[in-house]
Amino acid sequence: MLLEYRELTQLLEATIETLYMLGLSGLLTVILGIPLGIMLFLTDKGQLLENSTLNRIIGLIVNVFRSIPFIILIVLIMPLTRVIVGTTIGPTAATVPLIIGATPFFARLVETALREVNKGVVEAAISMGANVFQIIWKVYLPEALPSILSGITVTLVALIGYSAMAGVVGGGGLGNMAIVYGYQMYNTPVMLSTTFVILLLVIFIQFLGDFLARKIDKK
Amino acid sequence: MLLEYRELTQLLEATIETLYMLGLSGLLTVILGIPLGIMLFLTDKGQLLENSTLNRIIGLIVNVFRSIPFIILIVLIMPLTRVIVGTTIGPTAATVPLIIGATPFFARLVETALREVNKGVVEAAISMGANVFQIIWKVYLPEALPSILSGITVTLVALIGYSAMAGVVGGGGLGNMAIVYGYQMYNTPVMLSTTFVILLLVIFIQFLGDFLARKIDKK
Amino acid sequence: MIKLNNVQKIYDNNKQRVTALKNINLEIKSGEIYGIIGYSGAGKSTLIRLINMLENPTAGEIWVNGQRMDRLNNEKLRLARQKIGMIFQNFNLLSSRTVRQNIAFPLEIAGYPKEKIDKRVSELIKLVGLTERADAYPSELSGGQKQRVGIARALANNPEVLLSDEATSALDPKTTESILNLLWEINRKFGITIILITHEMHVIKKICHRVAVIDGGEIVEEGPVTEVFGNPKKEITKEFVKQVPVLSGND
Amino acid sequence: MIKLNNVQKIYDNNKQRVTALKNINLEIKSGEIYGIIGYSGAGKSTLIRLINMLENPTAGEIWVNGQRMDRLNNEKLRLARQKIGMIFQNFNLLSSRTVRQNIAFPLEIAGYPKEKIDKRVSELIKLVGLTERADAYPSELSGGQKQRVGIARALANNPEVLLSDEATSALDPKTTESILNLLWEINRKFGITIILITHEMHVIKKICHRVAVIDGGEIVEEGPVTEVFGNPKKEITKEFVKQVPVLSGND
Amino acid sequence: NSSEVDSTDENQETKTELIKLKVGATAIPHAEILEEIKPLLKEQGIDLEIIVYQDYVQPNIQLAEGELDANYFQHIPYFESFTKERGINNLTNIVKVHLEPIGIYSSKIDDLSKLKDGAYVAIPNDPSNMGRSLALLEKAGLIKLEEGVGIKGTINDIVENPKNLEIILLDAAMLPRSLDDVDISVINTNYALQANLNPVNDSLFIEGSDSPYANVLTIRTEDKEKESIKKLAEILNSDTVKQFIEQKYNGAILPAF
Ligand SMILES: Nc1ncnc2c1ncn2[C@@H]1O[C@H](COP(=O)(O)OP(=O)(O)OP(=O)(O)O)[C@@H](O)[C@H]1O
Ligand SMILES: Nc1ncnc2c1ncn2[C@@H]1O[C@H](COP(=O)(O)OP(=O)(O)OP(=O)(O)O)[C@@H](O)[C@H]1O
Ligand SMILES: [Mg+2]
Ligand SMILES: [Mg+2]
Repeated sequence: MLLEYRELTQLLEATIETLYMLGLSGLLTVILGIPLGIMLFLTDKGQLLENSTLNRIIGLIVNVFRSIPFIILIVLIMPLTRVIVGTTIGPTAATVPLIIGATPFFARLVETALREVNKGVVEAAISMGANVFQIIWKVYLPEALPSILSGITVTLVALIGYSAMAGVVGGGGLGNMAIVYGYQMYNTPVMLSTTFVILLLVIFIQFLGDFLARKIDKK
Repeated sequence: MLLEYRELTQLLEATIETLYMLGLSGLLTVILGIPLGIMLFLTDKGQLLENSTLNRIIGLIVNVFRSIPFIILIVLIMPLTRVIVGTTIGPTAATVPLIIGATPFFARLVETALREVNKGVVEAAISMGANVFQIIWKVYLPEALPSILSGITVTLVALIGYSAMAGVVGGGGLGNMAIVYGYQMYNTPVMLSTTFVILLLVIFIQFLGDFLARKIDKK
Repeated sequence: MIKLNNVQKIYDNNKQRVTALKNINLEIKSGEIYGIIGYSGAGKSTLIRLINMLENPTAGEIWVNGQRMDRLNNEKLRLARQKIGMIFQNFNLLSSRTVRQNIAFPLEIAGYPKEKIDKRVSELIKLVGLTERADAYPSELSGGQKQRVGIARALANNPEVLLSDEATSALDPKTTESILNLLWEINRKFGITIILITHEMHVIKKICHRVAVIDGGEIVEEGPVTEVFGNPKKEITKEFVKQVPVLSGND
Repeated sequence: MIKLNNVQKIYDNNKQRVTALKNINLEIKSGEIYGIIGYSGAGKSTLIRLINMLENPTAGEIWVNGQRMDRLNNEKLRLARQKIGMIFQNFNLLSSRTVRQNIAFPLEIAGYPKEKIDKRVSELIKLVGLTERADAYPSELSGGQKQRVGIARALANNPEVLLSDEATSALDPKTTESILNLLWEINRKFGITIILITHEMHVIKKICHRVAVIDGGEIVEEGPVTEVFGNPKKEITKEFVKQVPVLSGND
Repeated sequence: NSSEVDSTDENQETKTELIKLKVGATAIPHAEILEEIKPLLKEQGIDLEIIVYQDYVQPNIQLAEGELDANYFQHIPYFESFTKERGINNLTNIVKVHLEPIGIYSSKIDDLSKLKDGAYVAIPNDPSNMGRSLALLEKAGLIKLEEGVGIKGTINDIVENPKNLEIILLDAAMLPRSLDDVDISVINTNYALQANLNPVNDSLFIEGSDSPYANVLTIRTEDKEKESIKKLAEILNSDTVKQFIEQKYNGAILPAF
């Protein structure tokens, strides 16, 4: 597995691009996905903010964005991307569809995690006169944190997969390098070395996620 | 949003292809992912079959398959696909990489679900002299079933997304139709109508998943 | 202070209808310690869960402190609940918080400043004898230790009403005694109203002013402890009183 | 039958080392009903969890029925455990199973045929008075009802040893009485060995042959109930006995 | 009108035993052209199955391995470098069908001389189009590539870039969509057409008819003499196809025979 010097610097660059896209989109996916997942869960039947209309609307939005094939999503939200980032191409622009694609997915994982929180503990908080915000912040989130962390891990890894398609809009990154320079140009060393770097990244994320989840789990 | 007659029949065909790929790959992903997830969980530290070597090996395999960009995965496992399906093109052949791509992902969700099972209940089963198989079958799986069901829902929706890339090996399907005939051919009605059908599919899957999870949850 | 008018509670989950409470009428005065006894499944827990509206009554009125609880809007209900402490039959501690943090929980909710919380929590931890286990998580505690955390938590915010669902069931006699003394003292000093479910008749004997006997979702006998225990009318009450041989002598 | 030699148990989770049991020596004969009392956190639950190896001893030997439990391989341990029933302090019922299915659980594990399971389960449900709630899920049960399911489940497979961790703490006196009678009867008829943690001294009085007092992880006093309760030597034992005014008269 | 064709197809299918040909193609214009000749082939006893690919690698591999009978998606330089790189030697291309000149477009400037220093230049990210675009940029005098890289050129092969152009790689179909975000784009004709750009009027610079990039029908060498393949090749070079290309693509795609 021998890479030319040029390919090595390209690999480094692609790694940085991937880290950049992953960091930015991961962060925003988590920031947006948690409230969305909370809303999905809390407006559901029998929950604190039960509201079937709102629940259906949020559910629909989430499903719409999960339904659109990623490339089509890129195209459809171009106007939005241009408003937010100022351009529709490049790594930063690629994060917009990444975020919009991953957030609904992550929100579903958050929803599942919250559903597992012991009902009795929530009742205890209610009986103390906690408001909804406090119940979310002091009960649901900390109690579901190990599961949410697992969800973040899974989402980050999925984002790495998605980001391979960022090449479509000039986002670059490891996945794109693997596909264009490795697969399409039939350069096996490039294909394997990029995949290897992705693997290292995945292992690192998984390790960190597992480590934190275990550390945090006091059940 | 007007489709020509030809496009309508194509849409129908693509829907059938997607349903076929989704059904086959979904079924096999669940069948393979549950034992894999169980193994991931049970060989972990402090669990029933604690075995750090095995855990690391399984974890690595899972991570490897999650690391490979999907298109590259398709190419890499072509020899395997040919052995199993007899050909590397067409919807059936496309299910092989779909399964291999989705199984590790689903296995992680299963792992997370099992981690949430009340430890006391597992202890009760242990104290009765249940063997590992019984503990899995009669405690872990039924107790984690609502979460596992949510995981299946998320995985099926993700599979629909992956299957859009099945076009690479002539798998067809809705996602591919949206990309080739909608995106590449600049046919907005096709793009929107295929996405709409995918949306209907996603909503149906989500509805069914939620319904069953709620019905089954006795906590 | 607390008044229940014709309260009814039916659990209905398709498969089976369970009438947990039927036609409950009850009045508890401010500063009273009110005992509730009854067979397992009689409806005791349901009854006290109605008082802070953890369950909605199927019919009837629930008054606490002059407020009709089942008619309050969310915000008012929340504020009303902050004045009602509750000890749960199965503890319901936050698994992600240590003993100290669990006890601080209601104080955080009520918005106390950090130093005040710390001070009050340390006080309570000492009171329930958990100083050594203050930084342990619930999963590392014994049954009785968890229960004591639950007690400390319920008392933290100096509630006006305390709902106690078998608060001493997992405690040894000595610890039970000290907890009862604690409750009794709080009641005397601060006039807190206490509603107490228990299966230990000596607990009723020791600190309750009045007692109600619930059977099959109905209050079958009710009155001052001395009266009800001294001269039980119903068969079930006699059954209970029989279990307290201490009574005849010790009171 | 059951023998503990120099058993020690330390919980060590980085932050804090808790010595739950130190140097426990104990012998319980076949067919005995053995009571364990002690303050909250003394180590009672830990002790009985060592007997069926739910906890590993940090040091010492654990013998049950002539087998060294802490040295058995998985398969043998499994078979040994099938003969040890356990009632948990916090019930540990399967939330996905109804009352009936929970009680059937150990029988399924032991591999009984369906009809036999059905018959035995119906019998047990009747025994613990849950006929009407047989198809309810644990989340729909009252505290005492859950506890009764736990009791029925522990007895289902006719164990040779029964480990009972505060099995009647959530039960009213009458139900407690009937459960105690049940245990007593099983003990007499089938010679089952019972180890019983309780905070209710009258339970010890009523059915135990011998009793051990644990304090701070050590057995401080041990012997036949009449002896220990009649002539308590240690301060702590006196403390406990004091709580049973019934004793002097009723025995 | 295609629906009518379909229904007559079915009638015929019941009568005669058809020879099946599986042909891999990319969507536009290849699959469209093949679609057009489907009825003609049917008359000759050939049932054409078109498999549409999103990807430029698989059609050759599938063909070499016998999963396909022919493919029609690539131009000669791509075919040559692909087969050479992968050591595939059982493929031949038999007929040139059409030419899709690649061109430079812009929504910001109307002449290449107005291109600013440090301008953004978008080109396709698939290797075959990338090399071709770089060659075109070289031809337009914007950059200089390393000697002899030919079609294999990548951005790494740029040796002179006097205007410090920022080259951005995009999915070919994305190029017209992001015209507003760059200064100039190198766009394949098919995508330009679909985006309502007129290659003849709107391009700032375009490949001439001397372009070596004619799209060809590729088959396995051993099938060269097969009757059905010959018929397919023949019809692809027929007047019907010529007329179809000229009418449908309005001069943006040129017949190459
Ligand atoms: N997993 C654990 N990690 C750390 N400490 C523990 C753990 N489990 C129990 N302990 C501690 O060990 C001691 C003995 O606990 P144990 O549960 O045996 O008490 P107990 O006698 O059953 O008390 P109770 O009557 O309150 O149930 C307690 O101080 C408890 O906090
Ligand atoms: N969520 C529920 N759904 C259905 N039935 C319920 C539910 N909760 C309680 N019940 C039933 O209502 C009745 C009263 O329950 P409750 O918990 O009030 O009893 P309790 O008097 O507190 O008994 P215990 O002393 O055993 O705790 C019981 O028969 C119980 O099974
Ligand atoms: Mg109760
Ligand atoms: Mg205990």
